[in-house]
Amino acid sequence: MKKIKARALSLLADGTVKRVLGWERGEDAFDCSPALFENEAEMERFVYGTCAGANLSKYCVKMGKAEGKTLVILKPCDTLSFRQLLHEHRVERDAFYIIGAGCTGMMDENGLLAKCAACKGKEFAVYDEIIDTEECRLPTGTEKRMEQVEKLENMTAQERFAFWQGELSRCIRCNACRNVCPACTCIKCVFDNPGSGVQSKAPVTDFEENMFHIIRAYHVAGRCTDCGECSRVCPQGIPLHLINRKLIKDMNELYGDYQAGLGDNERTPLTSFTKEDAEPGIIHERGNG
Amino acid sequence: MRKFAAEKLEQLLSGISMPVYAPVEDGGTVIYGRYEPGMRLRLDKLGTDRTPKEVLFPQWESLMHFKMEGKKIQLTEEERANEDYVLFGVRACDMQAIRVLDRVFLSDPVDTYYAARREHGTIVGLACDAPGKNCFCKNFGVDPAQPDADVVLWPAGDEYFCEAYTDKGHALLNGWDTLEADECAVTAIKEEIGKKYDALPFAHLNLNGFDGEHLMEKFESPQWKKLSMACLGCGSCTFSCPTCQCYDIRDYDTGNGIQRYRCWDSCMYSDFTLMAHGANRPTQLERYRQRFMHKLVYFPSRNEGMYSCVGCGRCIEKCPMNLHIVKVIRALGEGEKE
Amino acid sequence: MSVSNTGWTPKIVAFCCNWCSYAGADLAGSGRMQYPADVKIIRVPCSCRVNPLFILRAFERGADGVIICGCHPGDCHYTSGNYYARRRMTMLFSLLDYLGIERGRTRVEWVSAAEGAKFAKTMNEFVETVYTLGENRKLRDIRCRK
Amino acid sequence: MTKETLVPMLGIVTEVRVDTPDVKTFRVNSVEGGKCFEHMPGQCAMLSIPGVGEAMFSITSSPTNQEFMEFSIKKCGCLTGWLHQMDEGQMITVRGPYGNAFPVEEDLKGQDLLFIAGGIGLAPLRSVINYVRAKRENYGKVRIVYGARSKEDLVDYPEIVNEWCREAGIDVFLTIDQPQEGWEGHVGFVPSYVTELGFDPQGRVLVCGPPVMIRFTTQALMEMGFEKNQIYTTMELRMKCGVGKCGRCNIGDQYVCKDGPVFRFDKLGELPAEY
Repeated sequence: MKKIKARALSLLADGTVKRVLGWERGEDAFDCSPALFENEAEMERFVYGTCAGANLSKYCVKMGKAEGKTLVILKPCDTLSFRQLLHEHRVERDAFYIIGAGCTGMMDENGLLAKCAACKGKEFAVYDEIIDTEECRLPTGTEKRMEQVEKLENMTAQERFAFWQGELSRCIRCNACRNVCPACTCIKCVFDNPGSGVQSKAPVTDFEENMFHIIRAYHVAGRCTDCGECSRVCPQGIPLHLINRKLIKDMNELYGDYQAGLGDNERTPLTSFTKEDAEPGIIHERGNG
Repeated sequence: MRKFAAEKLEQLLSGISMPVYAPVEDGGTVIYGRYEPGMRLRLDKLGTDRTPKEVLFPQWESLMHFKMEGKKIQLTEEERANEDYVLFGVRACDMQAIRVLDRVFLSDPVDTYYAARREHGTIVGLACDAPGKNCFCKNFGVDPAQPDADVVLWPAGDEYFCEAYTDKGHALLNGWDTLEADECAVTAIKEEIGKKYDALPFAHLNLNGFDGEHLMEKFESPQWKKLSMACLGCGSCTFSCPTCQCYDIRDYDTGNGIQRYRCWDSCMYSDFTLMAHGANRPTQLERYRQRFMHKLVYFPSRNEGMYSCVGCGRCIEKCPMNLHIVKVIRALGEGEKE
Repeated sequence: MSVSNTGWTPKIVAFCCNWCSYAGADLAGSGRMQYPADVKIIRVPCSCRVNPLFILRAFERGADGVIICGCHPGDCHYTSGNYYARRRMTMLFSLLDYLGIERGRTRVEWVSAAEGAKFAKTMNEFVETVYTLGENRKLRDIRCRK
Repeated sequence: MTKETLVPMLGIVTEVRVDTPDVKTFRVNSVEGGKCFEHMPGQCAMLSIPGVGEAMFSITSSPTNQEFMEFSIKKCGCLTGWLHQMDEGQMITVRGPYGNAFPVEEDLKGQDLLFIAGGIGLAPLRSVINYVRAKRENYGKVRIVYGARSKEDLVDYPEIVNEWCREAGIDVFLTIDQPQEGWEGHVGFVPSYVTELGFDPQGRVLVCGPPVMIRFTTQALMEMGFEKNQIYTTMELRMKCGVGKCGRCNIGDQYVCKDGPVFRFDKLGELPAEY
């Protein structure tokens, strides 16, 4: 994607932007890290390609406080996160120049990323300009987004419990899922707050992992755009996005279709209501008990 | 030097009367877990998802219990480990990591919780017949072909060569049904490993200047800002690292007493040094710098040049944003070694 | 009731909103209506004050069932608190169910200040349900066991 | 010395003295009576209330005191808040002594000593001052500059006025930040008072107080001609283990709990300024 680099260089040169938030080339084809470029010399290491799996929206929260405009490269799914942050007033639109970068599905050493296998589409939710190709507009992946959630729903409660115990017991409480999440923008997380009574740094018992992951997913319910970063970064390979997707699926079914980061309404399903909402008892009537 | 047929390995492990901790699969990841006959051993896995450090220094352990009654306190210590066990299949890098932990926990005053576990374990090392692209152990004086363990195994096709180096090792090996073997075969294996290692991308990093004498120079390097920019401040590098040993001590009110426990902590966390008057490493830059400075400069400065990085490559694999120690060494160091 | 040969009785935490359900519980009490002593009531200003962490904490510390009682939809003292609570609790309980936690351990019920009898009946039912489910093992911190 | 690194011994608070509105001094004995352990001036101990927390405090009493140990503690957080609510007879856990000490038997011996303290910073120095008073023949002139926000905030005021001020060979200079009714002494910050007083750049200086005070005081001392190797200070960072293992108080290649908390200024200059 030479076009993106060239455009970034020219925006940097004419002073439209002060810095570029993009990716930096690393040791090999799959090794690239988010980085900040402030001049042409630094831009020499700029790279955009199939290794750019990381969602840069989270960095925008911090970067928005810097002086002058920041150019940020966002993939279609990343723009949803960015727009959701706009809804939440965590970033200022004026502080950023957004290049919507076309995406053909991101890879790591093991092939297409899981989040790209269930691609949500190639529309940009927010941008100043788009740089892409025809090929980038085709959806990637073949997996239906809710396929695995449905599979779990069809299990018995005991099977589900066994499945999640198996997955969550591997958690090492490194907090990568929380720290990478563009929706997790609390200044002080309840799990870091000694006064909360639930602060903990280690998976002492099974319960603590449960509690952490339930609250983590629940706290972003309605704001989670399903960007899939939580599962991508997990060093233990726990499919955390399946918890978030369950919440999304429930919200869609009970309160109408909703995609965080789309639309102009700042109200999420959990910060709004109708008088005719289903009673909580409805969960007793659905699926397997 | 002794040897035995590779197919007999599981039988040998099952025959050990003590608990055996070995690299086994746990839902897609490989951990050093309690081995039971029939489990699939993953001796092929380099940089296991969880490290053997956990056997000696678990992520969580109870230290003591308190009963509070009015103004009185009653203290009960947690019992120290007292069961012999075997830690099997430890790579040279992880073995060196255990030496690093020894430096910390066994130096005066001795940490008796760690010491008890260390004392009761017999460690069986495993030579790396196929070091991978993330390996860079030799930079830190680790020989992938010669783990510094009680017993060492060298895989060679359909057999394993083995040798015991300590009393504990001999005691273990004597119980095994092995055959006399020729030293030369192992020498050839070691040479082969050395050649494979030399062809790796990070095989020869330049560590000049990573020592106490250049402490301030490295500390003040302008590179840290760029290096740390993308750091999320998570603990995946710390918790995947075989040498990271920082811990926290906390109290938990169980409703019928107070349990004081210790758990791993990470210098990458914002509350690591937080005190009533603030934190002395307020931003991620300082915290990021602390972790790498500790491994590459502070620790060797205190420990006769022994680095607390062992080149296992786990942080290269685990960092969500691909920030890792090789990048730090290259950015701060003096280029490639000739 | 609910005392078996083992002597085990379920521990129930009931979050009751100050304006309706707590008064309902009061009415049940002053009307001498029987409901098990295993129900521990925690008064909250509104059913939407119940943070999901409260519920998880209750389970952590050994509760076997958690019930949230609030004003009937439309009757909230703060006009709309219980509408929010309704959505939140639906989502949370559905998530707990998804993680394999027994559905019967959680419940939401609308109880007005005049419904002392309903309060007693609800609690009796709920204790019964939890009793049949047995001890909460899936959501408990083992350190809190005696 | 407690043999086990992390297991504390039990102590009993035998006296609680209110020093200032936010500082109390606790007298601690072991359960059997007497002191929990011996220490040197400047060393610290980990005190804890199970369930609340554990933290490092400097031992305020002098090792020459054979009966008890004292800790002057300012209320500023969770644990200290709890400690301040304690009554006499309360058991707490104690482990230590930790860290190095002021070199009272080496470098300080035979020297004129200048103590400069601000606020609760007197706590670690009080141990040294009383040690020096007990072994008066080993040391030269003793001068003490001590400042606090107000008269009420001067820790150990009765001891200072009734004992230190009256002792021959000890000069005490007190100052408070703001003018106050009933205060006839000096008013002003410690560093400027030090400049005002003007000292011969000889002997040894021991400084402890808030970080800002330490910074400006050392500047003032340097301007007077003192060398960095004449000045000592004692530091405080977050600590958990107290034995140089948990990694928290690591600055450069030093652990404040084990290699510190007392540092000579020339040594401190070689370390990254992360304190």
